[in-house]
Amino acid sequence: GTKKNEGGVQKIIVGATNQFPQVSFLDKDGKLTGYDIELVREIDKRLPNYEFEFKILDALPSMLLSLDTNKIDMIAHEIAKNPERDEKYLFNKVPYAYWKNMITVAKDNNDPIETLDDVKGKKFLTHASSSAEQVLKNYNKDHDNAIELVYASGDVFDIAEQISTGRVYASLQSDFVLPVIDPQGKLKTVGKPLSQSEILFLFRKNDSEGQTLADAIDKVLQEMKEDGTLSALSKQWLGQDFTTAD
Amino acid sequence: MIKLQNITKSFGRLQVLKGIDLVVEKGEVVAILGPSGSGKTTLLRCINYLEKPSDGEITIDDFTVNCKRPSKKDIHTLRGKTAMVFQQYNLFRHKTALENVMEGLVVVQKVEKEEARRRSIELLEKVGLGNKLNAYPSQLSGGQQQRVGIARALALNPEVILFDEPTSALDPELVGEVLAVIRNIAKEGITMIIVTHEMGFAHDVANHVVFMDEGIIVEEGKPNDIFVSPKEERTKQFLKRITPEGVYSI
Amino acid sequence: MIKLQNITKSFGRLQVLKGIDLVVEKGEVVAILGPSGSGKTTLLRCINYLEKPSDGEITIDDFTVNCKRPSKKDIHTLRGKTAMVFQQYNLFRHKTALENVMEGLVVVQKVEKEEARRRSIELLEKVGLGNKLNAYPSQLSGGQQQRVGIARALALNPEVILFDEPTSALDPELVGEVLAVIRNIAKEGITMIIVTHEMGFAHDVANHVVFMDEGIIVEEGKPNDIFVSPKEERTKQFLKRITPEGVYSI
Amino acid sequence: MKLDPSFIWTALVELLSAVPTTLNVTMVSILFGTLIGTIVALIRIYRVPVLNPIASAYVTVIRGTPMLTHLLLIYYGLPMLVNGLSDSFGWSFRAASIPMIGFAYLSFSITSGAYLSEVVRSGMLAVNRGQIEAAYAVGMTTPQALRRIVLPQAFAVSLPNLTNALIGALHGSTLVFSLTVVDINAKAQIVASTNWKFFDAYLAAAILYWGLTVLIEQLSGLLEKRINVYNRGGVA
Amino acid sequence: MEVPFDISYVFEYAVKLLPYIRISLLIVAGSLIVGLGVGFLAALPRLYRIPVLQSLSKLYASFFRGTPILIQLFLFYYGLPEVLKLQGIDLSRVPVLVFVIATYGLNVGAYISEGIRSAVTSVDRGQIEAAYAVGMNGLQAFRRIVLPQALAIAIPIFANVTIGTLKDTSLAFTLGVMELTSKARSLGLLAQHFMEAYIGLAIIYLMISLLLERAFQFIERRMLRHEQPISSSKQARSFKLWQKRRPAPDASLNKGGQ
Ligand SMILES: Nc1ncnc2c1ncn2[C@@H]1O[C@H](COP(=O)(O)OP(=O)(O)OP(=O)(O)O)[C@@H](O)[C@H]1O
Ligand SMILES: Nc1ncnc2c1ncn2[C@@H]1O[C@H](COP(=O)(O)OP(=O)(O)OP(=O)(O)O)[C@@H](O)[C@H]1O
Ligand SMILES: [Mg+2]
Ligand SMILES: [Mg+2]
Repeated sequence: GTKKNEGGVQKIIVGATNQFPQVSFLDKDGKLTGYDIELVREIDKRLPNYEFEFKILDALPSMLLSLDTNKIDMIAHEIAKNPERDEKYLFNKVPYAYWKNMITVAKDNNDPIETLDDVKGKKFLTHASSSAEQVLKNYNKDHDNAIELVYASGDVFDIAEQISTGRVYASLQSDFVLPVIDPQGKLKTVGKPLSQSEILFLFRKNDSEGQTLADAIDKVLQEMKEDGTLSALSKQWLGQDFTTAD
Repeated sequence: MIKLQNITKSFGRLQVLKGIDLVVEKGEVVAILGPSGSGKTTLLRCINYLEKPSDGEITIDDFTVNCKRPSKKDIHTLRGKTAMVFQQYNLFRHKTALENVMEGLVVVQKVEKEEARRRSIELLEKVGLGNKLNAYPSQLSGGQQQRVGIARALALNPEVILFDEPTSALDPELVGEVLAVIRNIAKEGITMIIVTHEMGFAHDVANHVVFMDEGIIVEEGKPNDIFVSPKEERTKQFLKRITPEGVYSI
Repeated sequence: MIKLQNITKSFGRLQVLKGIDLVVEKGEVVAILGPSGSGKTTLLRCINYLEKPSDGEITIDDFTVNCKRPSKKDIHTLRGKTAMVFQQYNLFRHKTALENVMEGLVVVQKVEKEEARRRSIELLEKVGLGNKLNAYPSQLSGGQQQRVGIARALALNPEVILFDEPTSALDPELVGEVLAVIRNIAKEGITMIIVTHEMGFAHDVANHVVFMDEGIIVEEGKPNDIFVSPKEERTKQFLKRITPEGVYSI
Repeated sequence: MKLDPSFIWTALVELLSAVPTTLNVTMVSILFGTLIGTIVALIRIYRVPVLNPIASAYVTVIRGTPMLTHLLLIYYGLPMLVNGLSDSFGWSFRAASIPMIGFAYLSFSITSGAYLSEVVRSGMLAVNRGQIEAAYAVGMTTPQALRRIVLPQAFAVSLPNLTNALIGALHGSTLVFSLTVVDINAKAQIVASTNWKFFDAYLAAAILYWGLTVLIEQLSGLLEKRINVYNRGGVA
Repeated sequence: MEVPFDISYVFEYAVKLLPYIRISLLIVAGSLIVGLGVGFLAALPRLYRIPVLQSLSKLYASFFRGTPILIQLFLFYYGLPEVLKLQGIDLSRVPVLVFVIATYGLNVGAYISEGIRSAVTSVDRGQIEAAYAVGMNGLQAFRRIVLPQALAIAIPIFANVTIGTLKDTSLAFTLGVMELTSKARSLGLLAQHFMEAYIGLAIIYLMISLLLERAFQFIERRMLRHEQPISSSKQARSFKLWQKRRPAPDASLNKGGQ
């Protein structure tokens, strides 16, 4: 579905949301910005053959559906790789962040929690189609639906509120998302990371143009890793360098 | 006995009744005539307190309401002593003929249901509708509806029945049915006040005729006096207009 | 001259008109009487083709329509020769009195607008509404509305005007206005067929009276013959019922 | 993207489990909405002093703003209010003990109440004035006249509008997902998250909503026929 | 949520939201234009009882009135291009606003077709007969007598549909259209002042709704000039508490209303 204009520059529509603070959001002046957004802009600078344009959508389901239906060409939304997604979609190869799924509970929660086995029978807040949902669903499959999933629609941005008031017990969050969704520090992470996944861009599968683009982006990302741009961006937006694996 | 004293009614600045005095003896049938807008309907509605008079006193038998400041209970008692038959029938549309007649007995007078049914059927038979007990108003002709209206009024066993042009919404051919029923009731000695345009009927049935214009009673008296030799100029004019070209000659 | 031959009309299985034959001479005024449901309205509507007769022939002057298979053009021509005054007036509610009268002239007869206005004003003045040219129907009394309806019919300059109970939707006091206007038109020699319950008026104005019952013409003749000495039993019955107890004596 | 009929079927079956939630939210909001609506309608018809302007303002504001804003305002505002009150009076009650669906009940009832007040009001005004006069004339009190004569007829007159309001509430209930309540719409998104066949899932949801709507219309049609027996003439 | 409520944010946000009224109104206006066209076309087969087309028109109205607009948005935005792609038409890069307007337009059309139908049938039959009686043909009677009156009767329906659509635009954010609601969400997110942002949003919606309502009332009064009796003495005899004026039963909860 991408089209070349006269100069041979190819236009790429990037799906993003405006609801993810520090990653993809509108700043005070109404400008779309954040880690993923600025990263794509940097890639844009380094890839003269491509021109990137953002398309704002409300949540992951819409983004996936838009990718399916050619309305966008790639998604930049802290997408974690997992086998299920890998089967249906194309990822690039060089991660621009690493996502560690940690059990996140209220700050004053002193239950001894190390693994999901310690929270059987509790309510977990999650989003449909998120990678955390996948982790939980996989666990449930092997453990007789031991964890109760509560789905948020992404409309109400109040994970911290729901956990700290005890509406739900916990949620799976990445270490670096926590300060973003919980600016007032009502939550904490416990135990060891349940999983670590690579954060990548998402493309349509079986699409040669998509493959070419992914490869080109990989090359640039590798460069950016080497010249320190990537970790600088991460520190600027996420407060820490999350761009290397443990 | 009904006694109206100085009944006055204004709508905003418009004074519609300018102090009506009227005495109706028990068992009397009074016909009220008068041009459109003269206040006939308003007077009737005041007696039943569907319209609140601005001033005056209404006495039925030994019960008196001062219209300046009546209590809710007064109004209720007054309405209990009167019954109204409307020009547009105003039957309860979602109830059958029988239910229409029973409604007041059961809900207001707390008559036992079976007893109410028995009395209602009797009344409907009296007005010739014994075969229409379970018909809804929409399934009845105008004349039949009005007869149900009359039965509903009779059921309450009121001191006085008020009729506001009971036949003027009817096709000419149905008028007869209703007038016949009223004529029969009159024979039974029930007090009635009837606003009507049917001169022949008024002449026939009424013991007393009242002619109103512009909110006052212009003239009243025996039917023969009023129809044959009215004293007031306005009465003469009116009677001439309403019986044009000798079509109605009495 | 109007000639109806064997006009028949059924609604589903119900035969409402059972072969009506009638001849009306030019300038004649015919009154049609009969009990409710006898088919008077239906007959009138058939003449104007608002109702399609099942069978029969309608002739106006030298133009004949066979009702079995009329063409669109036939219907149009027939409607051009007739005009109707409705019981419920049926004025165009979004147009003023003047526009109501002009509408047919301008749209159907393609009369020039100024000319149409001139003629319409003249007609409205004739029915006594020279001062209501720009009033909307909702701003007119029933009697005034019906007079606009008559002016609208007259404007078309038809061979015949059909009136369906033109006064029965009016308050008793307004009836006079409209009857007076019709009486005047009658004097001008326009052919008219009038369904009416106003016996006095029918007697006064009609040259010819037709009594219908159950879809047939039971009796017809001069007014005096029909009203004073009807031959048929049904006619007698009807006249007795409609003029109860000598209220209407002619 | 291709349609997958077998998945649409699977989705449809799975969505059925969310139907009770959807109907629950719908019915509760209509029931309480009718209650609120009737009270508001009476206040406005009888021009009750003080309450009348408040009732009018309520109707105007609710009808002038989207249902979503009502939901969000209740969701964010009510806890502020409840916790604020608890703090100042030293109660131990916290907004967190209000179940999520409670916010939906409250917010949707408030929304429906405004619309239904107009439905009830127009229904009552459509009842001929003569009916209440006749009721007075046989000696009924105002509450008796309202209950026995006016409201039954108003209900019959308003049935089509009530049906519309019911369907509106059914469709509006799609918003409850914002509150983590899993209705048909939410279930569609969740069902699709196993294989990302969102379109198929939405199609299944559309079929379900459509079916429910048609069912409501049919039932109301039947009811209307029964209730309106008295308006069918001609038997005599 | 412990961020205290601060009224000054309400005004700040309301002002910041103002420019986004444009997008919302654009959607409303666009879908009304589409809806009027479609609605009129869909009403005709049912008014004239054209076989087949009549059933199609019924099906169309039933579907759009029978499903939530949120679901319709998804189906059309993502489904329609796929269907058309099979016909070789590529719509995948058509701006989202076009889809939004098309979907709302079809939705509006369903309500308008019903509105037109009921308005036309409510013009009393006697008027049409009178038109025939003065010699008009069917088309003349429809155009000169029925239509002008039907339009006037339909104004309240149009008003409801318009205001209903305005409120429905609050759902367009799900497809990423930056309209009022979407903007309010991101404003609230930024400083965690959700309450203030949504109150600001409600105020803006209320203002537009009221303005639209006034405008329609004005039009209705003009078009129904002919129904206003000069002297109301006889009719005005109203039962004290039982006033004559009937509010237009409001369809807009059904018309999305979200
Ligand atoms: N469109 C129709 N469909 C079925 N039956 C009809 C229709 N129009 C009239 N009828 C029936 O035809 C019969 C004659 O009706 P019509 O209106 O011509 O009587 P009428 O003599 O004018 O009575 P009235 O004095 O009550 O006006 C009646 O039985 C009536 O029910
Ligand atoms: N509710 C009201 N508000 C204002 N004016 C009223 C009201 N009710 C009646 N009127 C006026 O009071 C006057 C008398 O009305 P009323 O109905 O009593 O006359 P009527 O003698 O019954 O006339 P008709 O013979 O036409 O029924 C009229 O001028 C009427 O317009
Ligand atoms: Mg009167
Ligand atoms: Mg007739």
